[in-house]
Amino acid sequence: MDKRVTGLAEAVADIEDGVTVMIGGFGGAGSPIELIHALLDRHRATGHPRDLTLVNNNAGNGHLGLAALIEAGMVRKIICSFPRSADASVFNAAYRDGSVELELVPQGTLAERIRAGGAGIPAFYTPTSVGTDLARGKPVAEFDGRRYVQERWLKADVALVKAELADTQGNLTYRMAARNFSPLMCMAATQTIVQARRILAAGGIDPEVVVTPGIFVQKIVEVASPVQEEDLARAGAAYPLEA
Amino acid sequence: MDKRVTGLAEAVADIEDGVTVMIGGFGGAGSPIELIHALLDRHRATGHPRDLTLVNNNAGNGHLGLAALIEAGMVRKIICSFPRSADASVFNAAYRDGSVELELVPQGTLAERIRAGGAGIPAFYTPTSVGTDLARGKPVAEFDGRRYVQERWLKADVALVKAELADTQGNLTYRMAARNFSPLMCMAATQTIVQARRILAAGGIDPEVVVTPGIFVQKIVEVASPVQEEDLARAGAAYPLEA
Amino acid sequence: MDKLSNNQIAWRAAQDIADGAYVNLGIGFPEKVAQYQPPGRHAIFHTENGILNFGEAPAPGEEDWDLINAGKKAVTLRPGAAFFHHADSFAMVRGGHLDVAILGAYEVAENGDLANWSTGPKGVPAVGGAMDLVHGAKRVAIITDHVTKDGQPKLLRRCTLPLTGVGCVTRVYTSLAVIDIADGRFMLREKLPSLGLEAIQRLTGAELHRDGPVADLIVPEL
Amino acid sequence: MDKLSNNQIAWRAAQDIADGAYVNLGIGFPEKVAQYQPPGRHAIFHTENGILNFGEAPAPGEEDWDLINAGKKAVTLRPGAAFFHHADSFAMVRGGHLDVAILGAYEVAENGDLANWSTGPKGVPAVGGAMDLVHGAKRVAIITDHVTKDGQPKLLRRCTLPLTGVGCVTRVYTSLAVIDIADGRFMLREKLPSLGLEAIQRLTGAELHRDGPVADLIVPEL
Repeated sequence: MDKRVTGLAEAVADIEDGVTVMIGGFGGAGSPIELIHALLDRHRATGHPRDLTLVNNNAGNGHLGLAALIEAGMVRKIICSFPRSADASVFNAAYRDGSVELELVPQGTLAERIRAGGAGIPAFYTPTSVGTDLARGKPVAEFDGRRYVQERWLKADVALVKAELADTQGNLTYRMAARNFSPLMCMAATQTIVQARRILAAGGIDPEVVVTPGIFVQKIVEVASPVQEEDLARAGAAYPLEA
Repeated sequence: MDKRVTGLAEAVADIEDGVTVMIGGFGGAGSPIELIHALLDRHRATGHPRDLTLVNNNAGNGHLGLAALIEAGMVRKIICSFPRSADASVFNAAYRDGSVELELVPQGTLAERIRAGGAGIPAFYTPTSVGTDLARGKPVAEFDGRRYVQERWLKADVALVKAELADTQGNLTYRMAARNFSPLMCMAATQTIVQARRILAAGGIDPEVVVTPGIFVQKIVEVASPVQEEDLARAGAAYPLEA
Repeated sequence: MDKLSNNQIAWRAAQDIADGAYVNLGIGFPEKVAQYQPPGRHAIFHTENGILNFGEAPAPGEEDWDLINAGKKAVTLRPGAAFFHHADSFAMVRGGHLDVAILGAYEVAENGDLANWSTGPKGVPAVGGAMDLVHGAKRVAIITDHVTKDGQPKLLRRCTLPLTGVGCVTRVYTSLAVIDIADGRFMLREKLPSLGLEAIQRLTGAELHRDGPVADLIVPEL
Repeated sequence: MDKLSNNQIAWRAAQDIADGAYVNLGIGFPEKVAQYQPPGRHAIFHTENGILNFGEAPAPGEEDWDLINAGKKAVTLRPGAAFFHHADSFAMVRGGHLDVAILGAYEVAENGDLANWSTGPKGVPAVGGAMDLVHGAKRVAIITDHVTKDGQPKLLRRCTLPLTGVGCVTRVYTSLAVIDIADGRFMLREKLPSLGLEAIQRLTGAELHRDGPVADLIVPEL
């Protein structure tokens, strides 16, 4: 079972309007910028997809990646923990004019909700946010004399993820702190689309060091020299990138 | 911070009567047989610890490891998913005469309860066991039209775990399917005691391939040539082993 | 009476597993299904104790007891294998990532209920991963003799033994027939050509329905 | 008025971190605490985005933007570091495995409530990992100026801003004092020698209690 697709355009070709898309990364680390920009290219050519709900820790920086998706008008809602960044002007404007809805989730709760979505756990209790505005409207229960908030799983139609190594079966490794939310998002999405720096034959990754087993991955595309979003941002680049 | 202790006896010296002990392993794979037998040695010498609650997938095989703990009268209760084994006669007898209590937990629920204990999640919902005898007395709730059982976290005072490599800070790797419950138990126990085939200096394990980060580990002892419980059992060995 | 051997039942079940499918086989009899994959198809087998893409048993004497399946039998690895801990393993199960789980049964009911873990209050109970698998895999199929050793039906209106799962089974491969469960009814899809409809109905504890022709259940000698 | 610099507050907080402690430092000002570990002590620093045992910033030009902390600043690794995903990272946080989290504050109340994530409904809200940390770490300590830029107390009877956590703070290191929170009261432990009790009480929005001598808060020039 070879999960490779031939290119970035094919990788993102069947993402539909209105779907929920989880996007790996914490700031620039792990941001699958080539996949995101392929989605932007498709939108420029076809007007689709749009009305997306994005799930990420952040809400974009400068005029790249997530921020460029918002700027292109493709995004209806963002679920994240920290919409601030070095330059969050695109999100801030969209939030203020009401064109993008924000669901703010504590970072650990966001991670656990995504894991729960992948693990078939529809709800769990956490001490996080008890007694705060972010717990408003959520069930609260007491266990062993302490109060906890009930949180629901979070699933997605699609995950876009940046890996370091992949094999043809979809087993993945990541690079340093670029791992962050990606292994969880692979679990929680119906269709996980991965850009990997290198795709190896099955067996090319030691079974002991696989971080994401292939069962959680549907499509892989090789991006041999990925750019780092942070480098792009610091260089003042904006989507579309100069060729 | 060097977490090494000098020997097996020291490693298990402060396990008290009445505590809950999680023991890694699935059958023989991952069974920390040297740590368990050190605990048995201590009990032979001192009469302690006793009244233990054990958490493991199984309930012992032959007259080794878990089975030997039961046979020595050290065990009050076992929480497991599958008390059957090639020779479960020790557990079966203790269960039938009522000297050992059994809490039977579906295997995935057992794993998730232990993870929840380690992750600060006091309760979660699972579809597993809905409508069965094992859900009796547990709260049931409906999410998105489907019924789920509420399960509680499981924590322990002590975990006994067999690792392949450790470093002095307690970072661990495992060997093949000997991994099983051990990384979860390391998270869920107040005191995690590890036997490792080799203990390396800090930095001796690639940060990318650490399975259990050292924060979950309190004591490490090197057992350079561990025996495999399955090999012992097939050889008909019993505790105490011939020297 | 004419009936399929366990190998033949396993063979029939194997024909419905697609290339690349992620599959969990229950311990014991269901493990046989792995041997009968059609040529050119490669399912990826999952075992609860933390391996994806394991292969057949090693040669005698070559066993490594750290490399075992859920039945604690020695296995080997295939290219692309991965190890993971039990919580991740059951995330795969419970999270709906397995395409199919094939399990044995004491009883299956027309409402999809399954009893396969306990024969009642005497004896020592043991459940393993069965209750997780039946509510996790996208498709839960059963392989079983059509009747008990005493000739009593195992396919029933309602289970009499303690349940493993509620409304979870969608297909049953028996020694006599292939039967789907849909809308609370047994739908007969295939039967041994040598067996009449009444004969098979007599050996079944609930009504067998049809919504089209019943195909011949034809399997090779095994 | 005499007061500690941020570096000095960070130094004081660092003195209470034991050798081998697992520590999370909030982004911004609290990151300074790492620089002031007493000689011979080595805390192990955790960052929410999946690193344990990271070290100081690399030399300019040596940054690797896949190796960053929660504040998205470039860091380095120390021997014994480990990478892990976000769910494991917050298992460490929520599961009580961190010995101490040191955070900044807009307001701290005598009941241990903390407000440090939102200045109210205008502006774009952002929470990050703060709400997880305050109910996860074994000890939650705050470093802060004793008063706002406008000279208003930050230590209050009750927080007025949206809460980050309820009853979670146990010690506050300010520019003027070290104050414990116990049984719903501020307990003054240390204060600048140059400052009288009344002076510090005037700058505090709730009663300062004492259950023994108040030590001099003495820190080096930094």
